[in-house]
This record gives sequence, structure tokens and C-alpha cells, in this order.
Amino acid sequence: MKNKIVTAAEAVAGIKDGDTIMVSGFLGTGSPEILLDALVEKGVKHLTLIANDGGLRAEFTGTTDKGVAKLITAGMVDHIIASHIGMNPDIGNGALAGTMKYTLYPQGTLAEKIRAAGAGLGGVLTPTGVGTIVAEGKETLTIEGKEYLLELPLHADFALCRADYCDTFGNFAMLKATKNFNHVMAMAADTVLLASEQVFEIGEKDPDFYQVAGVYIDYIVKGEQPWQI
Amino acid sequence: MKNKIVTAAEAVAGIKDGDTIMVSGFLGTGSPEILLDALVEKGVKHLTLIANDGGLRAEFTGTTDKGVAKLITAGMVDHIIASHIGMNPDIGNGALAGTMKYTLYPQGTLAEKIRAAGAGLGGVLTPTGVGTIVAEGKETLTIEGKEYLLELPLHADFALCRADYCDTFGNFAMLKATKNFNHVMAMAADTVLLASEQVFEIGEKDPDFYQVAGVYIDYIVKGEQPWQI
Amino acid sequence: MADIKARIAARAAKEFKDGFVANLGIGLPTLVANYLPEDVHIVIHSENGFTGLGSVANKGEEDYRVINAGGGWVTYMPFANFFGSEESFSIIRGGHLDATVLGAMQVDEEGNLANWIVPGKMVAGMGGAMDLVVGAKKVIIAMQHTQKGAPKILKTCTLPLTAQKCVDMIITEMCVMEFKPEGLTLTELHPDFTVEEVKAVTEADFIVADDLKAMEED
Amino acid sequence: MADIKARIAARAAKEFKDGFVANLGIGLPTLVANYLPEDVHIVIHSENGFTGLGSVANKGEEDYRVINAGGGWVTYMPFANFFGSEESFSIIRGGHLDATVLGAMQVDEEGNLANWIVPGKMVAGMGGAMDLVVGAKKVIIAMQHTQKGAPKILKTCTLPLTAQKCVDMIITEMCVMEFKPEGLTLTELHPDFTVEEVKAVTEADFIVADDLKAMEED
Repeated sequence: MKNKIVTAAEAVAGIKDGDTIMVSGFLGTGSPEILLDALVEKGVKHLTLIANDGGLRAEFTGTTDKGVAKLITAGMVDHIIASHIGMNPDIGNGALAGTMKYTLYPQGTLAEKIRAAGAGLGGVLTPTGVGTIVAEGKETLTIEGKEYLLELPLHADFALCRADYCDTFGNFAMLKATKNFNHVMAMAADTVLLASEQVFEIGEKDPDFYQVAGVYIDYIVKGEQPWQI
Repeated sequence: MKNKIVTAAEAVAGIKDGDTIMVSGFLGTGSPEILLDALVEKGVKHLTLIANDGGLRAEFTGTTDKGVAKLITAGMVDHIIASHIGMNPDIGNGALAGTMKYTLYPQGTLAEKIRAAGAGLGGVLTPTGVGTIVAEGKETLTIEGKEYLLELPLHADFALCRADYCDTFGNFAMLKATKNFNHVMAMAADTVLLASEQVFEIGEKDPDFYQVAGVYIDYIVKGEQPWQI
Repeated sequence: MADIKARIAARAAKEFKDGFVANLGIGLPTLVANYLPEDVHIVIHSENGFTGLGSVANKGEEDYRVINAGGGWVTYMPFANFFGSEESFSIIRGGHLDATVLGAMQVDEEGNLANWIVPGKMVAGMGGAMDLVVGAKKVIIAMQHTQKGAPKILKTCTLPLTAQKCVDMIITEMCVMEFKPEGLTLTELHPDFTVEEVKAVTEADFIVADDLKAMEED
Repeated sequence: MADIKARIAARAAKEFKDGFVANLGIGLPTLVANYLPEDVHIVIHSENGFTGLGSVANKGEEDYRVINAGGGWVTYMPFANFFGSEESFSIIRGGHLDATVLGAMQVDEEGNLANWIVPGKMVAGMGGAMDLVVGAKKVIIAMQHTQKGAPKILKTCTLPLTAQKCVDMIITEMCVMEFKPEGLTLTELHPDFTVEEVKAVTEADFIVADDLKAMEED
């Protein structure tokens, strides 16, 4: 079967100016750093970025930028779609300067919008955000007397995901709190890149060792590293 | 913390005539047999049953009834909500005789309706069933030129689930093709009963050993058995 | 009859590329896996909850945790992954299947499909069929051309639909037909039959492709 | 000040029963866990993806895979379970949290809550706050009664809302107020204050409970 194992540079080669990408991670934890590094190296512009937050700046980590902060620091992102941007001041400052735009969704809504795209749903009804500015411009439906917002799917050209383990088919597993958006994002993009700390041969592990099906994964990159605290 | 370990009889004690219950399993595989046996023993009536199918009759398995067929054989079910009932002729015959009612949903729709209830969504939009009799009486929405059915949540008084492993808090794992509806049903009922082949102490296994959070589980019953083929 | 099924399955197998993820319906469609070229390895999705379906399990070697969507004991491939129904149908509905092969009772000129219910007969339920034909990137109907001589490819389906305008291709023992922008098109004809013979047992109007090819057995 | 926070956290802790599953906001709400009686063990949900949050990790003992929703290194309990964001918010929105404790900028007579944005100031984003207050079975606002003397419990929130009619209880250093069918009700008063003093710094109208109790420090 098709070989999915590539270098980080090969994996991100198809990402081009103006693309929409989704990147997993929660303040950097669970983000595929080697893919982000390769993308910064490649240097595309005008990205729309879907991510939980803006990652962490080097000033905060005491070492280097973590997660999607790398892309923002490099000036590659025109528009971020996220649930929280307060930890990366570059976003707020970029918005004030007019160099960057942001769209905010409640975190659960963001997760469901991404999942809806991956699951072929036309949208979901959520009670979250009813009666707030999040509801502006959105259709509301009343079901059995309770009001819901219709939230539409959120799809990307590329998804950049992180695993602790995978096999060469792309079946993958994430440990502890690194899971966050890795599963739903792997479902919701045309092309899905997976960076993994370890890559096993097919059949080397029991199938239940893996949490997510490899059918979602297009390219696998070995060598993702633990976060050096 | 509260002890969740009970006997099968204690677990089903709260189920009463006329309740809505959901039971996991796909043609019996992944069904909590010891809970079903206890429920038959208790003998409630007029249940509404949410399940993928009608289970397997003893004539088919060559041994005993498997899965929800036990409840149907015992005449405990007035109404089954399922995606496929063809393998258990008692349902079709019951419908002809007027003793039983059925409601059918596409399998993916059934899974999403149950998940929606568990996830606090007011409904989901699915393209499945548009232009068919499944769409009758349902609201349709057109999103970017494509038509979707609005499918509403499906909730139950009790969920009866099966695990291969769990801990005494209720974190649980299922192996291979026994997973089917176990996760979503554990999310979608007021009271959730889990039958497990093995029960470990809290902390005995790594947290990533388990696939589903124990916060969903109210009662745990030990002693679920492998299917004797 | 066995010959006819083999012919249809062998032709359907040619639609598969290496690495395809596909769901094969019960019966004839399942045979497709037997006719894949040696260099084409596919990932079979089983809607009860896994990717990497193998074959029927040998007697005595059944794993009680591994059934297919028909309830039969089966094996799984070394790259298999198992998941819940919500995930299984996310894979289906979300466009993650390259193809599905299914049988049909009726297909019509619009690509509408009827394969799940006959009014007046005992209802089995749609199971995963409605999701599959809506979600898979390519929907291939593999079936005998007629029901004991009665056309199954109709102007308009008379049975309740499984889904609207979902069929991409029909493969029968007589021919291959494809739904193209210009309409239902006969693209391959088996050497045993003439276009007139196909027309005689096809109620639907269809276009004969300019480059009509022979439907090769192998 | 430390004293006031302790008083509020200690009172909030009394709302918890053994086995409760709860999400505690950053800051004062996190302190609640320190005041639980010995026989009350709760399961703390961390919205970035687990149940069974422990405490802040000791320097040098951090696990790089385990952070809380504020990005701090934390520990987890032996009954912990880790999951994706879609599951984390299914737990929140689906009513699987018995309680959440959060701070607020404003609460009003209708139980509306504003705690995520101040027009003109840099926007941080709502993160999980909107889901939490809509989904948790009991929403407890734990905060200082005023913002440097200016009322925070208002007739109508003036800041953009986090959610409508979502607050069940307000706990401050002065009192406990509950949203009852008959309206916002003062149910407990700290011995240091009088009802008049509470009224003086509360813009919202409220009912004084017939059985007004003393807000006990411990």
C-alpha cells in the first residue's frame, strides 16, 4: 500500500499561500512542533489558521515559541479562528494594527464545528452562545422551547496533528492531555499530516493500542519530540 | 468516593415499567448480557428500547438469545427504536400482530442522535435520508445549496453498556468490534449501567488504558462473560 | 449464475486503486475483494465499527469480538482499527470512503436508488445503507441487470428510495453504465450482448458513449 | 484580601457532595478544592481534556503532557481519564458536570452573567466559559461583592453576556444569594454585615429569605 512516511519538509510542501490550515494543540501541548517548524522554514503567507488558541510565545515558555505561536511570530497568519487568544498578545496587537483578524468561538462549539466537517454533518445545534454576541448573524432554532444556535462545519485544506504513537498506516494514539483537537482535526481536512514521537510497523501492536483510525491520515512524519520543560 | 460496584440485580432494580432504555450491541456483539439477563429476571414491561437492532434469536446463534433479543423474546418491549430489525423476526411479527411498534433510523443517524443527547446538542443536520421516507415529518434545512434533515437528540432513562475492562470509578475500555454504541449510550441516559469482564482498582492501570471517562457511569457490574461461540 | 456474479464483481474490482478505503455490501459486493489485482490493496470498512476487515473466520478460529455488519465471524488485517458507531458513520458520511459497492432493487435515470424496502413485505431496516450511499465518494451498484427479466434500471424508481441522486455507476452482467453530467451513459458493453438487447431490458433512457468499450471479463 | 478569598472559597466548598464532578475556574474558584471536608472527594474536570485534575505539579516533576486549562503543569488523580476536546465539551454541555465555580465581572437580576469581555480592552476570548455556564447543572459565581466599591450584582448586565439566565448562586465575602423561582434571594448573610450594607453595594433588587441564615466561615 501507498507509503505515507515522509520528511517534515515533504509533508508541508503542498501548503500554499492563502490556505486554511488547522493545527492541534492547547497552549502548545499536543501541537506537532516538527510540522510547524517545517512550515515556518517553508514560509507561506496569508494563512487562515484554525486552532484552539494562539500557542505560547517564547517569553512565556522561557525557551522557544510553542505550537501555533511559531506561525504567528513568523507573520504567516492573516486570520485566526480560535476560542482563546489572550495568551498570545501578538494576535490582539495584530488586530489593533490591522495586520491580523480573529474570529472567536466557544471552545466546545469550535470542537463540534470541526467534528461536523469531518463527520459529514451540515451543522449542529448548540445552546452555547445563545443571547450573546456569539449569536450575531447566526440562525437560531427553538426545539421544545429551548433556543439553540446553528453552528456550521469548519473544514480546512490541511490539518497538522500530533501523536505519541502511530503505525505506518496512520492509526494513532495520543497520551494524557495532548489529545485536545488531534482527533477531530484529523477528520476535517482535505490533507492530514501527522507528526509522531514513535512510528511502529503495521501489525507490531494490537489494533486497540491505537485510538484513531489511520484512514484519515495522508502523511506521517517521524521524530516529534517531547516538550523540554 | 461513592461505591459504584453492585450486583446485576441491584443495577437494574431502578428500571420500571414504561421506561426508555438504550442497550449497546450490534447483533449481540458488545451487549451487556448479564444486565439483560438480570432485567429479564426482574421482568419489567412496556419498555421503549433504543438499540442498533433486535439482537439475535437462539435459532440463529445455536445457543441462546444474544443481546436485546432476550428482552423481545420475554415480551418486555412495546417499542423498538433501531436501524435494522430484519435479523429478529419477532419484531416484524409483533408489528403485524399489533403487539410491538418500531421506529427506524439510518445507523449513522441513530448514533448521532444518541451522541447529541449525551453532548447537550439540540440536534444535528445530516444529509442521510433526504428525499426518503426517513425525512417524513422532519424539518429540512438547506445550507450552501445542500439539503439536510434536522435530527433531534435521543435520550433514555437508563443505558446498559458493556466493557472489557473498567476501573472501580467506571473508566472503561472495549476491545475490537464490541465498541459500537457503548460510548455514545454511556453519555445519553439519566442512569448508566456498565457490565465489565474485568474490573481493576483505581490507579492499577495507566489512565490511557481506558477509552471512556468514568464520569458517565453510575453502576458497575462485574462478571460479564465472553460470548461462547 | 455464479459466472454472472463473478463477472460483475471482477469488473467492479477494476474501479479500485491501491490504498482505497471502501465498504462492500453483503452478497455479491463482498466478492469484489477476490478480484483485485495483486498490486491493489484496499482497506475494507465494516460499518459495525472497523477499518481493515479481513475474510470469513475459519471454523474454530472465531474471535467473539469480531463480526462484520452481517453478524458473521470475520478476521481483520494487521492495519485494522476498531471504533464506535459514531466514528464509523463519521467515516462514512464525512467522505472518508473512496467507494462503496452495493446491490440494488431499482436505480433510475436520476441516479436515485431503492434497495432497502418493499411495501407490504416485512421491513428489515436500512441499517447503514442510507449513510453509505450518501457519504461514499463513489457509489457503485453491482447487480444483475434485471429481476427475472423485469427491468431494474427504471425511468423513475417505484420503490421507496434509499437516497436521491447518489449512484455513480451501475455494473451488471450486460454492461457498465455511468451517471455523467449529460445523463445516464452506457460506457461498456459485454461482448455477449448488443446495445439493443440492453435497451430491451432497461426502462431508463440512456446515452450510448461515443467511445463505447467492451466490458472485459478480466 | 487573602482572608476574603478564603471565606468565599470555603463557603463554595459546602455546595459540593461526595462524588461531584466539577469544573473550577482559574483563580479564586480553584481554591475551593482546598476547603472540601475530608469525606467529600470530588472529580475535577479540566476543559483542555481530562477528569481527575490534581494540583499544581512540583518544580522538576512536571509531565509535559499534562497541563490545566490555564497552561500550567499539573498532576492528575489515579482515577483520571484523558480525552479530546469534543469529548471534554460533551461532558460540559451534556449536563455531566454537577457544578462549576467561576468568577464574574457582572451578574444581574435575571441570572445573566458577564465574565469574558470588556469593550475597548484587549479581547482574550471566551475559551470554555460559555459552554461551562450553559452546561453545568449548578453554576456558582464566587467573587468579591464589588469591584472596588462599584456594584457587580446589577439590575441588568452592561457588559456583553457570557450566557443568559445561567447563574444559580452567587457567593461573595458579604453573603450568599440564590436565583429562586420568585427571584434573586439573599439566603445567607455574613455576621460582619447587615442586610442594609449588602443593599448599599448591590444594584439588583433582591428578596431577603424568610429563613435568612448566617454565612458560616467554616
